[in-house]
Amino acid sequence: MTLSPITSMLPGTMLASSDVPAATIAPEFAWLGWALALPAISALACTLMALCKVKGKLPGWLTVASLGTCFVLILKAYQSMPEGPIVVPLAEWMSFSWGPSDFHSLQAALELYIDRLTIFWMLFVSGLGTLIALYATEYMEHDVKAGYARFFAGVSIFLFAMTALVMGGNLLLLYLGWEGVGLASYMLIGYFFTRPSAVAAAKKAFIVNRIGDLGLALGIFLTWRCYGTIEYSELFQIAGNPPRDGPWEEALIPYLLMLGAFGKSAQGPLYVWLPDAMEGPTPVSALIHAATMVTAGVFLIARCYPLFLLQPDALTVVAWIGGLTAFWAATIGMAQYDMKRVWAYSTISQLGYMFLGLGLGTTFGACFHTFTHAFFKACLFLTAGAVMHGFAGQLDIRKLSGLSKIPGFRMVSWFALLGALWLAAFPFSAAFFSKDEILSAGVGSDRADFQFLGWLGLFTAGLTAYYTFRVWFRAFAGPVHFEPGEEVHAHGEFHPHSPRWAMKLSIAIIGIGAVLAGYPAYEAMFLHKENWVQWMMAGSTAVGGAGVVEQAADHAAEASSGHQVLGMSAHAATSVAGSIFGIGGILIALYLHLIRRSAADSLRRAIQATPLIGWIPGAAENKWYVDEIYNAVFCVPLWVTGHVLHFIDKHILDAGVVDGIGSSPSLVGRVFRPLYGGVLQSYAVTMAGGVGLILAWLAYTWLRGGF
Amino acid sequence: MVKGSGLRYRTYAPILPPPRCPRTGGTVLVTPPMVPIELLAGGALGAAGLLLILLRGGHTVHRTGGAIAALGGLAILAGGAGLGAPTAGESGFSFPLLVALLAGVMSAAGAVRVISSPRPVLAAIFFVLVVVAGCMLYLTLGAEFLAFALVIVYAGAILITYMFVLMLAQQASGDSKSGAAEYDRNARDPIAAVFVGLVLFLSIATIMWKAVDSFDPATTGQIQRARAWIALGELPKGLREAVESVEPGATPEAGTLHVSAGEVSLQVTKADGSRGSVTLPESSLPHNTQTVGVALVKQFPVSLELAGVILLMAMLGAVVLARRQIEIGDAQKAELHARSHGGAA
Amino acid sequence: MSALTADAALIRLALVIAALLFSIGIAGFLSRRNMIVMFLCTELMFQGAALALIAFGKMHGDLSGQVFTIFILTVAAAEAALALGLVILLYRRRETLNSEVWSELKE
Amino acid sequence: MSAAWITILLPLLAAAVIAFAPSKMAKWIALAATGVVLAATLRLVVGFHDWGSGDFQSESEALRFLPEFGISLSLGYDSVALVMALLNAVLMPLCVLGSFSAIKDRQREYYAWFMVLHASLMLAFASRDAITFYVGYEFTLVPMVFLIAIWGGPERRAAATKYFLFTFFGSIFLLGSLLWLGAQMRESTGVWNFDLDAMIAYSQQLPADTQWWLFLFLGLGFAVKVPIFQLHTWLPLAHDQAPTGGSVILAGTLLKLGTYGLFRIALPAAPEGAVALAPLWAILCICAIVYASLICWVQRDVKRLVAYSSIGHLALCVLGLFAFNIIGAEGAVYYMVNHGLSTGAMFLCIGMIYERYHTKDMERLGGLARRMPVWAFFFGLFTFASLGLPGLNGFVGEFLCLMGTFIADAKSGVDNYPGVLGPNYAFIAASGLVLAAMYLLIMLGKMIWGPLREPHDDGHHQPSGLSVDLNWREIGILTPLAVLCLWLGLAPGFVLESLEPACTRMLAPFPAIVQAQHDAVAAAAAEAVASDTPAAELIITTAEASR
Repeated sequence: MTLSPITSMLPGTMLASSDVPAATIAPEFAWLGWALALPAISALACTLMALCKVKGKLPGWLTVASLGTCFVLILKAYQSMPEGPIVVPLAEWMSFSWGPSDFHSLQAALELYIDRLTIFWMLFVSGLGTLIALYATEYMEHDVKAGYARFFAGVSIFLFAMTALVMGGNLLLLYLGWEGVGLASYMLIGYFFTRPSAVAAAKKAFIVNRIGDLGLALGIFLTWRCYGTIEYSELFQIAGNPPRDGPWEEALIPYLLMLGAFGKSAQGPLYVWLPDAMEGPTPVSALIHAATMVTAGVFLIARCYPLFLLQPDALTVVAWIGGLTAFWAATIGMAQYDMKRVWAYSTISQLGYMFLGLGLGTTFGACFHTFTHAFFKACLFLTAGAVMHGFAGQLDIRKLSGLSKIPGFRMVSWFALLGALWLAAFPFSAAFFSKDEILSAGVGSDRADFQFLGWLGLFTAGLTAYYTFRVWFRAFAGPVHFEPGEEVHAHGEFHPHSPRWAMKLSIAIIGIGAVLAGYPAYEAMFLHKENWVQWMMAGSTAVGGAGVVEQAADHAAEASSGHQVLGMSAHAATSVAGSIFGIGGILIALYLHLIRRSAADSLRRAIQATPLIGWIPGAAENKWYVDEIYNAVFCVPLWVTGHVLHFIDKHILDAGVVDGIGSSPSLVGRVFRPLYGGVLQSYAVTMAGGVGLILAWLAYTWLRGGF
Repeated sequence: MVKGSGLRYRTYAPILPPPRCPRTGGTVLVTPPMVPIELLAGGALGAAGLLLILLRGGHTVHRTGGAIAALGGLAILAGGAGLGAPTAGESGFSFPLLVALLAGVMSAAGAVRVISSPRPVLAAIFFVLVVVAGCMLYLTLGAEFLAFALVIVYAGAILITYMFVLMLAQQASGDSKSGAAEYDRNARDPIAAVFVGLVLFLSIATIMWKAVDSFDPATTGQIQRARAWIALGELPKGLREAVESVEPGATPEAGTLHVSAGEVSLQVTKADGSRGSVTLPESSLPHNTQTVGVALVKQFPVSLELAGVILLMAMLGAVVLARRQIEIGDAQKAELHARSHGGAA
Repeated sequence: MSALTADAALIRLALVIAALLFSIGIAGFLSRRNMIVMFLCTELMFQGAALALIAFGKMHGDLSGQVFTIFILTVAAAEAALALGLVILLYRRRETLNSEVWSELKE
Repeated sequence: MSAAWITILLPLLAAAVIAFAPSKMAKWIALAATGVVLAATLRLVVGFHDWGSGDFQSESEALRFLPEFGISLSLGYDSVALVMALLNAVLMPLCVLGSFSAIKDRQREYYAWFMVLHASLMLAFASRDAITFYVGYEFTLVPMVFLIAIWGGPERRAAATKYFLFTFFGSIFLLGSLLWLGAQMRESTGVWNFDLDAMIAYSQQLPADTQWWLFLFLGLGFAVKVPIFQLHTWLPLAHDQAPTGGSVILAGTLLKLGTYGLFRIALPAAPEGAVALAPLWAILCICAIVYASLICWVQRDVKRLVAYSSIGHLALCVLGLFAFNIIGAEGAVYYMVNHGLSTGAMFLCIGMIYERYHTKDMERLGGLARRMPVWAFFFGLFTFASLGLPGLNGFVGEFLCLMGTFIADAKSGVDNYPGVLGPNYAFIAASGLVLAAMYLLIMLGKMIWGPLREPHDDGHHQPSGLSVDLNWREIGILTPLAVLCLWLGLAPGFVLESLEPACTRMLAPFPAIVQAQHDAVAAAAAEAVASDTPAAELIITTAEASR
């Protein structure tokens, strides 16, 4: 299908006109199974090496090789794949059938569902995976003797799980990948397992994700209940047929799936694990917690978009959660001092934008932003990693300054600047366009709440620009000054050691990728060709589903009926406002953090002095105390309940009831024991008592006319 | 959602057993045995009193309260038994009954004191009271011989033995000085004891009480008289005297006593040698001692012998037991020896 | 007629008193610890039994009850003789009449 | 002589031999015997040709040793029994291996008792006669009590006593109901017959209320063994005090006797009662899941923690059984196997730690990944297996049980398998996923991650003469389990297919009964609502209350 760029900017038309084509079984694509197998193999190999305590960089190179091959395979698939989606059966996994109809069977085979969305996602997942693995071969070298192999085992497991998640042909495989990436991130966040903070962070990440996974699992159950299948190829064909089950079940599906997505992508109430996840090594933060894994939520919603379109209210919820999370995280990010934490909050915020886009109906915008974000955020993290690597783990922007003037860090600094500009959505950067896609859909909407979300997003863009450049101006610009972090090994004078080729190479490639990520937009803008990303979206599940067109149409229509905003089209308005906000934020940062750094502190002091809002800076630095609140509301009560139950179980149920019953015989015995103390009379008592009872019985029967 | 409501209702209701379940626990209702209310009340009251007395030996308040309760229970029992006559005709009252009531109360109270008095000697003395009261009861029941035998044997023989033993024991261990011994003052678990006693009393007394219902005075009286007459037939001397009192000089012919409902007649040969039958008057009915004697020697001679043997054995046994235990310390031996010598000198 | 009912009342009274004596005897035997008093209590029980026998004899109008009472007297006498002998014996052993010091029956 | 006989008689023979063999030889004889039994069981699996039909495949001539009472020793397997027997046969040699260094004194008795345990378990799984099943089921008590009471921890006597009395209490109900059923059969048919199939076929004819009582008692008998919520207090103590091998078999196979008994006897013998009581059981299971998880959270003793966790896991398994549909049933059976493997493996791991440090206290142990990475790897693997990570075995059973519960109601997708549970149950039960993750990860965090913590008394010199990290024997113990966990997680297809006919056979009577109940209640509700009798209010209020 070909759309003119302008109409292509309107998701509504896209939704209304598109449809999920039926999938064709294509066994000839079985070689794509290697994309799944290679990471698994390298994972096993690395695990074995870890167990056999293999010294040397072998595991690293093995991983890089397998991931690279993966990437090549995906490229091959990209070229050779047909128009419509294909299903590649690989093997049996779980299959039941106990009756004739669909509802009498539960089929979950090891199979791939390949459409353009899959390819699109796999492209940057495997590509970035390879590059970051390459980067890590050097970054992790200083513990070649300790956990090198373990690290790469984790990376390989992650890639395997992510591949299963994206390419899997049914929701159960997606669930497998979903939990698999959770495991990988658990392993990698807890990589420095002697640090209690790292262990705690890993635990937190897995548990919070498990909450989301719970929603996802229940969503899968419900999907099966309603539609009798969990295989995409059938599901999206029959989605929208009147469900065989009650209305509430069907209405619940998208909300439960949403819960899973929020957990994995750190949205809404479940975002708390991502900042702590920065305890992991920086390549992990770049790969898993910035570029790929956290976008799994976006992928889930894009993949199951037809189910969401059946419940427009669910999409509204998604939009709200996304927009608010974007704003919330940005406010926290403005007050952090740890570079990686700032980038972490910016990740949450950007993911919020993506969900906002999904909620507003422009999956294209969301995926486009995912795409660009993957690159520039990876670039930012890798540069941060380079700094961390060079300055012995120092990331506090109060203790680093003017790095761009230090030889060996210039290139890093400029790429950091690139990433910062992109993150700040500087005009005509890639992120500028992708973000524009999303915000214009909101600003140009008829619905007041969507408009509000749009403007909130624009304002958040300003905040983003501010905190991004706050970091850059503080750390990379200004007078040269640094203190090494706590990981300093050498005594005496500290010399920052600059990154070598592998790190520089991957940074460079990813930076260039970040630049190129904007190319589709330029194309669409100036050459008036179809946006490549949109072309990738088209014909995939991300843009609608069979039989949902009419529900979708009105939602999309009210989502964006590109009417006039501020006298120009929604797009133009958004672009202008976006650039104004962005540049404004940058200028404020420039003044406060480069030109007169003292002003920032005096401003802070001024705010703290003012009575009503004096608490704000401290609270923002403490992440609005969300963790503490969660602790008090959820963990502590459960923990107390656990202790109470343990007490009940041990002392009341076991020691009380059970042992009480157990000791009752001996109690009865204790009653009669004195009668057998050997004293004549006690025996006489029993004897006489017995005689008495017998007599009584005789009398009784006799009087009742017995005998 | 009505459908939903039905659904959820279903998930909970069947936890209960299905309606067709057999009714369990519906055991047959037991009608309590009809113990006469007098027995129940009196027994319970008396038992309570006895318990009070026994529980804290030596404590006055308890003893008095207990004694009152026990007497109350006793009164209920005796009154219920003696006055609440089975066939409450005009008035079931008579002089022997009055005596019997007094005697009964006396004996029961005495018994209570026997088991409750902290000093064995008192106990023994109260036992004498019981025996005497029992003797009175026997008299009212028309067992004169036994009545006196009882007094003689018990009060005369057995109790004296007890006294001797008591004196031996008590004086040997210096209990008499310091009031009663500890083991005399407080009873060992009186609750069990009184409970057992109560159970026994209720069951026995109930059976006996009911047994009296089948008492038919008229026929019993006739039977008694008939037996007495027959016993007279066994007594040649008494028979001769009886005949003499009616027909002087006549001698009864053996085995011709004929007892009929109306009169008692027997063949006699008169003084003139002519044979004829004589009707005996009520006055010549043999009295209790005679009849008992007859029963003993005629009906139960073997048992009589056995009793004798038992007594003999007992005597031998007592002697053996006692002898074995007489050991004389060396000092006493020497003393005896010296005395004998002194006697010699 | 009245005499006869009086007889019935008499018998019933005697029986109740007999049961009472027997039970009190039992209670005493179980609750007293002085061996001599315990034997007194057995004598009480004998009393009860004898009284009951006589009362029933009266009730059925035959003499075997009284005869048996005579045997009871005999046995009681014998029992008293032997038992008291034993008591002396035991007393010499332990210098006390407390029956609880004799607990060799304990297994 | 068929392989089935070998699996039962050989361990007994081995026990006799061990009892007189020199103490050095005991463990080797035991190992050899268990190995042969494993081989024999595999032979059975290979020779098993009834995968298609759920029927029993008879393995031996019925040995009628009490013909006048119809009690006969006849061995036979359906796929479920075979799978359970295989699980037992796999675990046993590993336990024996695991006891090599742990058991130092009275070795002969130890291994002899172990062999007896082995034989009785095999008998229980193989017997097709109610009485012989009961004999096997009950006789496991004796060796287990000795294992706990002689080689157990400090409170071993109390643990053994409680274990014995508690389970015996349950077994009395079981035996009572079995005998009652036999007597009823004799009244109707005139002959004694304790053949399981015959008994089940007969008791399915009984009226509903009779079946209600029958299931109440049968279920009570098995519930103690499982153990069901509130009947579970013997379990933590027994697990905690038992020697490692004992705990493994206890968790791995003995508890499964309860669920297996439910599957094999209680459910098919009294389907009406099962349907009527299913909500009660389900509620108990849900309570157990939450309760056990929360208690696990605050445990300090890692062995107790695992013990409590298996209470929760088996509750989920029983929940799957009471879904009355094929997914739930297969999931439950599969879950039995997986729980046996992963929990057994965890107990083995803990035993290895206990041999080295003589403590199971998580406050005194920690950060062991630094000192013993290989052990840490295995422990982590089995932990994730038991918290149901997809790709590992735990997930399949857990997922299927939950799904079975989820779709088990009148309007569920499984039209020809309606159930009496449903989403309301599954939603709560699924919270177990999160809770399990919580306590298991807390355990992992304390045991293997974090700074190294070792008890000071014997931290560095290993009194047990064991290597710092696992030695080859221990690796050899854990590796097969790890492989099985992975394999069963990635390729459950074969096992599930083989289980399907047996489960279908077990479930045969249920759909009709459940449907009838639904119809009856719906009709009652309809007419009650139509005529606003007090019953109507009752129903409405019940609905309100239950919503």
